[in-house]
Amino acid sequence: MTEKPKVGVYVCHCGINISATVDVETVADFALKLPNVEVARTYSYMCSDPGQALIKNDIKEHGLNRVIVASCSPRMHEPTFRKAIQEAGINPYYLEMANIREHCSWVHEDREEATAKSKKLVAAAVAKVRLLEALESKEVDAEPAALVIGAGIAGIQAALDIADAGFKVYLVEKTPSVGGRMAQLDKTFPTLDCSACILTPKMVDCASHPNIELLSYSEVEEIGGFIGNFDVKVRKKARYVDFDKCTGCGDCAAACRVKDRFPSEFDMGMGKRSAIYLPFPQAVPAKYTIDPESCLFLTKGKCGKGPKCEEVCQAGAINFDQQDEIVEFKVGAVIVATGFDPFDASRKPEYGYSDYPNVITGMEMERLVSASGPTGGKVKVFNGEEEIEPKEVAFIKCVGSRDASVGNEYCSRVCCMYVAKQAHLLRDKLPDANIRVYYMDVRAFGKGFEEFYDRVRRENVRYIRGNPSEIFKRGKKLVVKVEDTLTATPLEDEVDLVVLGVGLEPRADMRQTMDLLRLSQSPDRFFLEAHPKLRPVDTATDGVFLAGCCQGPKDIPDTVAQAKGAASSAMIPLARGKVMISAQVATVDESTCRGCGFCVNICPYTAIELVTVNRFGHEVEVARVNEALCKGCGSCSAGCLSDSIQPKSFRDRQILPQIAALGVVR
Amino acid sequence: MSDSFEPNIVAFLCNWCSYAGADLAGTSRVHYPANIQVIRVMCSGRVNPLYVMNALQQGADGVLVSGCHPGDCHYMEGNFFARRRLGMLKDLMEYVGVDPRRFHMSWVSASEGHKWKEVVEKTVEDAREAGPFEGFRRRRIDW
Amino acid sequence: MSAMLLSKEKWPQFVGKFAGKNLWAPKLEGEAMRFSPVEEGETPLLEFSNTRIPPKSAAFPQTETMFRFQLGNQEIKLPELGEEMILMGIRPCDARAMSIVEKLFRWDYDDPYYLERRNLITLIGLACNEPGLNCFCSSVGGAPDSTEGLDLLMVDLGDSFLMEAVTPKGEAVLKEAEDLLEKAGSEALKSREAITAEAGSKIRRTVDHKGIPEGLPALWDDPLWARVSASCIGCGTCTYLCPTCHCFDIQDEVEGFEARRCRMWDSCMFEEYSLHTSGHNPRPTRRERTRNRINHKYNYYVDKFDVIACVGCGRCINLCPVNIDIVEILRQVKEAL
Amino acid sequence: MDLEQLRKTAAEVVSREDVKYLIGWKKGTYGYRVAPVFVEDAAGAAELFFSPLCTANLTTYLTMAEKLPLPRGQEADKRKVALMVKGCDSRAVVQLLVEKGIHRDQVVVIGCPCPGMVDPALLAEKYKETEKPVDLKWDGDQFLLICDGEELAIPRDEVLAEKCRLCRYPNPVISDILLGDPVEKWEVAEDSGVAELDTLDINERWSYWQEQFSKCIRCYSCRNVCPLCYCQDCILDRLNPTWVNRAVNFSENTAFNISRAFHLAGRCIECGECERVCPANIPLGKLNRKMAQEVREKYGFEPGIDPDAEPFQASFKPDDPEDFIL
Repeated sequence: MTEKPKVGVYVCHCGINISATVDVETVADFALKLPNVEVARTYSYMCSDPGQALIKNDIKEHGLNRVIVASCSPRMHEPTFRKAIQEAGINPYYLEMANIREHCSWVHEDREEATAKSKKLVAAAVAKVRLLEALESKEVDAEPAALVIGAGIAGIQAALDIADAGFKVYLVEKTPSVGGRMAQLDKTFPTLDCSACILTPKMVDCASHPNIELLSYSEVEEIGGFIGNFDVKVRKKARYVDFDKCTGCGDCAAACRVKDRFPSEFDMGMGKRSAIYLPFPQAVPAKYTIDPESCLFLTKGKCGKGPKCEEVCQAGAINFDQQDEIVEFKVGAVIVATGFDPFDASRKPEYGYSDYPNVITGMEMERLVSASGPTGGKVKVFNGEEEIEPKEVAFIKCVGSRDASVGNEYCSRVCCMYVAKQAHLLRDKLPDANIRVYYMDVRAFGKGFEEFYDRVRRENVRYIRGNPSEIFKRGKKLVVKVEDTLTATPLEDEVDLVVLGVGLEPRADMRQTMDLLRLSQSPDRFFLEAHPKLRPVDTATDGVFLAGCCQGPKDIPDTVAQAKGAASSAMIPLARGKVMISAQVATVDESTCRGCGFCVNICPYTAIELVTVNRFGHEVEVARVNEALCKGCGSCSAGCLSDSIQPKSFRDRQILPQIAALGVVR
Repeated sequence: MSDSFEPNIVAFLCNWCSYAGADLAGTSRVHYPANIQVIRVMCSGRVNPLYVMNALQQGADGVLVSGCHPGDCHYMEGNFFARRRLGMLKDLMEYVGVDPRRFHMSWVSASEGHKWKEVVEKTVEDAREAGPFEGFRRRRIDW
Repeated sequence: MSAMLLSKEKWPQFVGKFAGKNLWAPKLEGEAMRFSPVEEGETPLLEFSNTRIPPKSAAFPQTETMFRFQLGNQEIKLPELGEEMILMGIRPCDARAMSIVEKLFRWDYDDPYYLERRNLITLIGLACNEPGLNCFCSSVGGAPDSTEGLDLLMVDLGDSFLMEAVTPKGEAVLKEAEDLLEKAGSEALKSREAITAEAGSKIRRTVDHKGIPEGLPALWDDPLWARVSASCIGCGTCTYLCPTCHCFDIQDEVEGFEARRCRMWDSCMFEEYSLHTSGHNPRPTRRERTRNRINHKYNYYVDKFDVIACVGCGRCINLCPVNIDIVEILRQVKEAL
Repeated sequence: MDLEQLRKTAAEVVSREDVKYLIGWKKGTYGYRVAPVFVEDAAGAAELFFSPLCTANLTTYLTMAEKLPLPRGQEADKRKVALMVKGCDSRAVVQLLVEKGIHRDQVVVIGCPCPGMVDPALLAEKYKETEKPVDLKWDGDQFLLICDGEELAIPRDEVLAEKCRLCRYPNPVISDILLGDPVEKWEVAEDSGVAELDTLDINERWSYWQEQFSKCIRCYSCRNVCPLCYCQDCILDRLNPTWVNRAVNFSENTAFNISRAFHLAGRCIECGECERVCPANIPLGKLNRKMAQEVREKYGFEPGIDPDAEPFQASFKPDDPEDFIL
C-alpha cells in the first residue's frame, strides 16, 4: 500500500431511521478529526442516486482512495457502495461500512449513547479502511458439461433437460440399468397411469440422446476441483459382456447353468434371475451383465466343460477377461440424484416381517400387483403352509416413518398415497376381499390426493385409526394386535396378508457421496440443502446440486420438479461459460510459513495443500491456497501459529487496529 | 462495582448467523444496551483467540464471540474450531485470573434476534459486575 | 577522603534516613535477589552474593518512552525522566559496569535519557567478602572492593560497616548520617585490608585476557565460534543479565490513534537484532552472534574506549540455560591465538 | 545406563555416512552443569554421558539449525541428525513429526529410558554447587553425589525435578535405537503446583500471576528452548501486526505469556524446559501443565504420543465441551 490513504466518511441519516437517534452531524465532525480522513459528510439517503453521486464526486474532487459509509448493515448495501466507488474509479474493496442502523439507531434509545457508539464504529472503520488492500475478483472458464449421479427418474429428467439445452451430460448409474425405483412401481398415484409406460420412453431417450454419455453399472470414484472445473473419475465395472456385441437376445440367461437361481433385485427378491441377467425386460441399456457373485465361472473358476453363456452367445459377446475401466472427464456442475432406500422392515421385529412370508412391504406389493411382476400380477401369498389368494388384507402405515424408535422422526410423504393406491389396485384384483388400512394420520396434501383417498374409501377399504403393536401367527392366520383409537377398542384382527407401508430412508451408501462432494446431512440424515427455503436444490459446495429423494422423501412430480430446478441451476455456469471466484480468499506468506499443515487440516474445502518450494537452496514445505476453492472463511488463519495464512480484507493487521479503536476511543 | 461504571464490550460476529441475527434484532427494533460494538468476521472460526486477549488489553472490559449453532456453520465446520480454540482460551485466562465474566461465547442464528438481545444483556451485565479491567490495560502502563 | 564507621546496630537508623526517598536495595523476591524500593521502616539485609538482575535499568530502563504523538499529527510530547535515586548495596562490579556503559552514552553525543537519569543516581556500593561461584572481576580490571563508579563504598567488617566516600555525592550521604557515624580507626582500616585481600583470594575463576583484544580479529573465521555457539538457543539471558550490555532498539507503539516512540533493551543474540529490512542478515547464525558478543566486549569496546566491556560478574555463566561459559570461551580463544 | 554402550553406539551412529551429527549431553564446565554437545565423529562420542543431571531436552535443536542461503547449484546437506532423548523428550519428537517440523527419515532417535532427573536449581540450593567437577548417579531411591572421591547419598524425592515427579512416560515413546532396558514406571504424584492455584479465587490467581509476570524480562529463553516453538518468525516478534508490544511491563508480559501458553495448548509435552531456563523463576510449567490437563481431561487428547494423530489445535470433535457457550 504505497499511496497515502485519503479517506472519505459518509454518514447516512436514512431518512430519520438513523438521525432520529444518532446525531449524525456530530459523528461526521468527529470523523473529520481522525487520521487520513479528508472528507466527512452526512446525507439523507446515501444509497440513493444523489447520495452515491455525492461520494463519486468527492472521490474525483478530493482524490479519495478509501471510503467509509456509516449507514445500514453491510449485508444490505455493501454491494451497492462497492459498485458506486468502483464506478468512481477506485477499487471496490477499498470500502468499509459502519453499521449504525441495525446495530445502533434501531436498537438503542438514548441519543447520547447511540451517538457515542456510532463514533466508535466509525473510528474502527477508519482504523481498518486505512489498511485495506485492493482486490481483483477472478473469472475462470467453466466446462460446458454436467455430471449427474444416479439415473432414477430425478437423474434421468435432469440429464435430459441439460442435454436438450445443448450441454454434454455424463449420467452415472450404479446398477446395470437406468430407471431406479420408479421402474419397479406398478401404477402411480393418484392418476394411476402405469409407471413403466411413462418412464420407459425417458429411459430410452437418455440412452440415445447425442449429448448424454450414459455410464451404467458404473460408480463415481473421485471428484476434485471446483465449480466450473470438476475433475471426475468414474469406474466402469466389468460386465464380462462386450457392450457393443451384446444384442440383448437373452439366450445366455436361458442357457446359464445356474438359471433362475438368484433372487432378482428388481423383483425385490420375489422373482429369480440367472447369473447372467438383464435386471428387467425394459432395462436400458438392454445389455446383459454377469453377476460376479453368483457366476460359477467367476466364483469357482470353472463352469462345467465351459461357460454355457459363452457357448450359446451368437454374437460372441461374453468376455470373462473384461476388467473394470476408469474413465476421467471434466464437468462444470454436478447433480446428485442418488435416491433413497426403502425402510428395512425387519428393524420392526414386532411386525414379523422376517418370520412370516405373508407379511410383505409396499415395494414388494408393487411387484406383486405388477403385470410384469414375478406372479404376472396375480395376487398369491404363501401363508406358511399353502399358497392362497388372500381374503383378509391389512395395510399398516408409517412403518419406519414418524418413529423415533428407529430414528426416523420425519414423514415419508408418499406412504399414505401409495398405500391408498395399492388398496385400490387390490380391490380391482380381489373384489370380495376385506381390505383395511391401519393409520396414525392420513396426509393427502397433494394435487388430487384427497379426492383419490375418498375414492378408495368409497371402494370399501376400511381405514382404522391405530398403530398395530404386534403381529403373530394363529393357525393359518396372521393376527394384527391393535387398538382402534377412535373407539378405544382393542382388536385382534385375523388376516391372510399384511402389507407394511414402509417409509423412505437415506441410502446406506450416503457417506461415500458425502465424502466425494463434501456434502453435509440435515438432522433427518438426508443431504442438506444450502438454504431450506431459498436454495432448496443448492448445496454448500458451489456447483453441486441436489435432485429427488436424496434430499428428502418426495413423490414423483416433486422429484421431477426438483430435477428440473437442479438442471436449470446447473446450467447457469455452463451457459455463462465462466465462473467468478471470490476475491476475499486466504493467502499465504511463504517466507514465514512453517509448513505444519494445520491449515490443511482445518480447511473444510480442501482448498489448501502443502507444496515443496525451494527457499534459497533448501527444500521446504509451505501451504498454498487454491483460490478457486477457498471461500475466505478464515478458519485456517485463526489456527495458524505463525500467522502466515491470512484471509484478504480480514487480515489480522486489518482487524487488530479495529479492536484497538473500539477499546481505546472514548 | 458502582453502577456508574459502563463496561465496554467488543464482540466478534460471524457474517452469516450472528451478524444477521443482530441485524434482525435491529429490523425488529429489539432494544438492548449500547455498550457493545461489533466487529464483523466471515466466520466465528476466523476469530483468533488472541483477539480476545488483545481486546481486553486494549480497553475492553468484556468480549463476546458469536457464531452459528453447531451444524449450521456456513462454512460447515468453522464454529467447531472456534468452540475448541476459545474454550481452551477461556480455561487459560481463568487460570491466570481473568474473571470468566469478561468473556462469553454464544451461538446465535440469523433468526434469533431476541436471543441476540439476551446474549448482549448477559454479556454487559457480567462485565459490569466484573468491573473495569484496568489491571491489564496496555495504555495505562508507562504511557 | 574520609573513612567512617557505622556499627551494625545503627544500620536500621542509617537506612531510615533514606528509606521512602526512592532508595533501592537488594531484596529477596522468590528465590532471587532483585533491586527494589525500600519503604520507610524496612531494613535491607546485605547478606547476598549479588542480585540476579543487575541494577543497570536504573539509568537504562528496559523500556523507556522517548516521546508520545498522535497519528496524523506532528507534535510530540516529551516524558518526565524521573527523580533522584539512591542505589544501596550495589556490588563494585555493577558500579564499574555503569561507568563503562556511560562511556558509550557520552561517545559521539551525550545521550540525554541516559545521562540525566545517571546524574540523578547515588551509588552506595558494598564490597564483596564472599565472591560468587563464577565471579572473575579481578581478571578484568575490577576488584571485590573497587570503587570505580561508586559514590560511597561500604565494607562489611563483621560488626560494623566501613564507609568510604568516593565522590561529593558520597560525602553528602555521610554528612546526612554523620550523627550515626564515627571516624574509622587504624585497626578498622587494617581489617578492611585483610578482609578484601581474603575476598580476592576466594575468587575461583580467572580469565587471562592478555592478547585477546588484539588477537580476536585474526580468529574471525576460527572453527571455535561454531563450536562454542552450537548449543546456543539464541535467548537474551546473557545479554539482559549483563551489567555492561547496553544495546537497544527503537520502536513505535501504536494503539488506536495514539502512539509513543520508545527504546527498549535489545540483544545481539536475537536473530532480528541485525536483520535488515531487505531480509539480509549480516549475522545470520548463532555463530556470528556469539562471536559478536565476545568481540564487542573484548575487542570493539577496548578498541573504542580502552576498557573491556565485561566486569566479571559471572551472571551470564550462572544463568545460561545451556552452560555457555564465557570463561571457557575465552580460554579457547586464548588457546587459538 | 552403561556409558560404554552409549558411547559405542553413538560412535557407530555418527560414523554412518547418512548421519550429519549426533546431539547428546556432555559434562558442563563445572559443578552440576551439563551442556548439549554436537558429536561429529567417532572420537567425539567419548564426551557423551548420561546422568540424573541431563534434565535438558535436546529436541529443540532439531529445528534450530539455521538454513543459510546456498550458492546456486550447491546441494543442501540432507543427512540425518541423531538425537538422544529421554521419555519426555521423545514426545517432543513425536509432536514435531505430527506438525511436520521434522520428517521421520531426517532423524535417528536414540532412546534413553529415564529413571528421573534432578532439578539442577533445587540441587544447587540444597547442596552448594562448587567449581569442581561433580558426578551424580542413580541408586534406587536415592542419588549418589560424587565429588573429590567423596560420595553423598541424596534422597530421590528431595531433588527430583517436578516434571519427573509427574512423569507418565519415563521410557521413550519413539526410538530407532533403545539404550538399556526400559525403566519401570513410578507412581505419578498429583500435580500439586497446578492444583493449589486452582483452589485460589480468581482475584488471588490474578495477583499471583501479576507478581510472576512482572518478573519477566522477556529474554525469550522459554520460547527459544521450547522444542515446539519453531516458527521461522514468531508472532510475538512481529511488528505488523503487533500482537504484543516489545515493551516490558506487566500488561505486555502477561499478553506474551498468555499467547505463548495458548500456542502450546494441546502441543506442550511437559518437558519443563521453559520453567527450567527462566532466569526470572516464573513457574511457566504450571501454565503449560494446566492446559495439558484440560486437554487431557476435557478433550481426551494427549500430544506427542501418536505420530499419526491429528493436531489438537487443527481438529475438533462434534462433542467437544460447550458448557461455556450461551
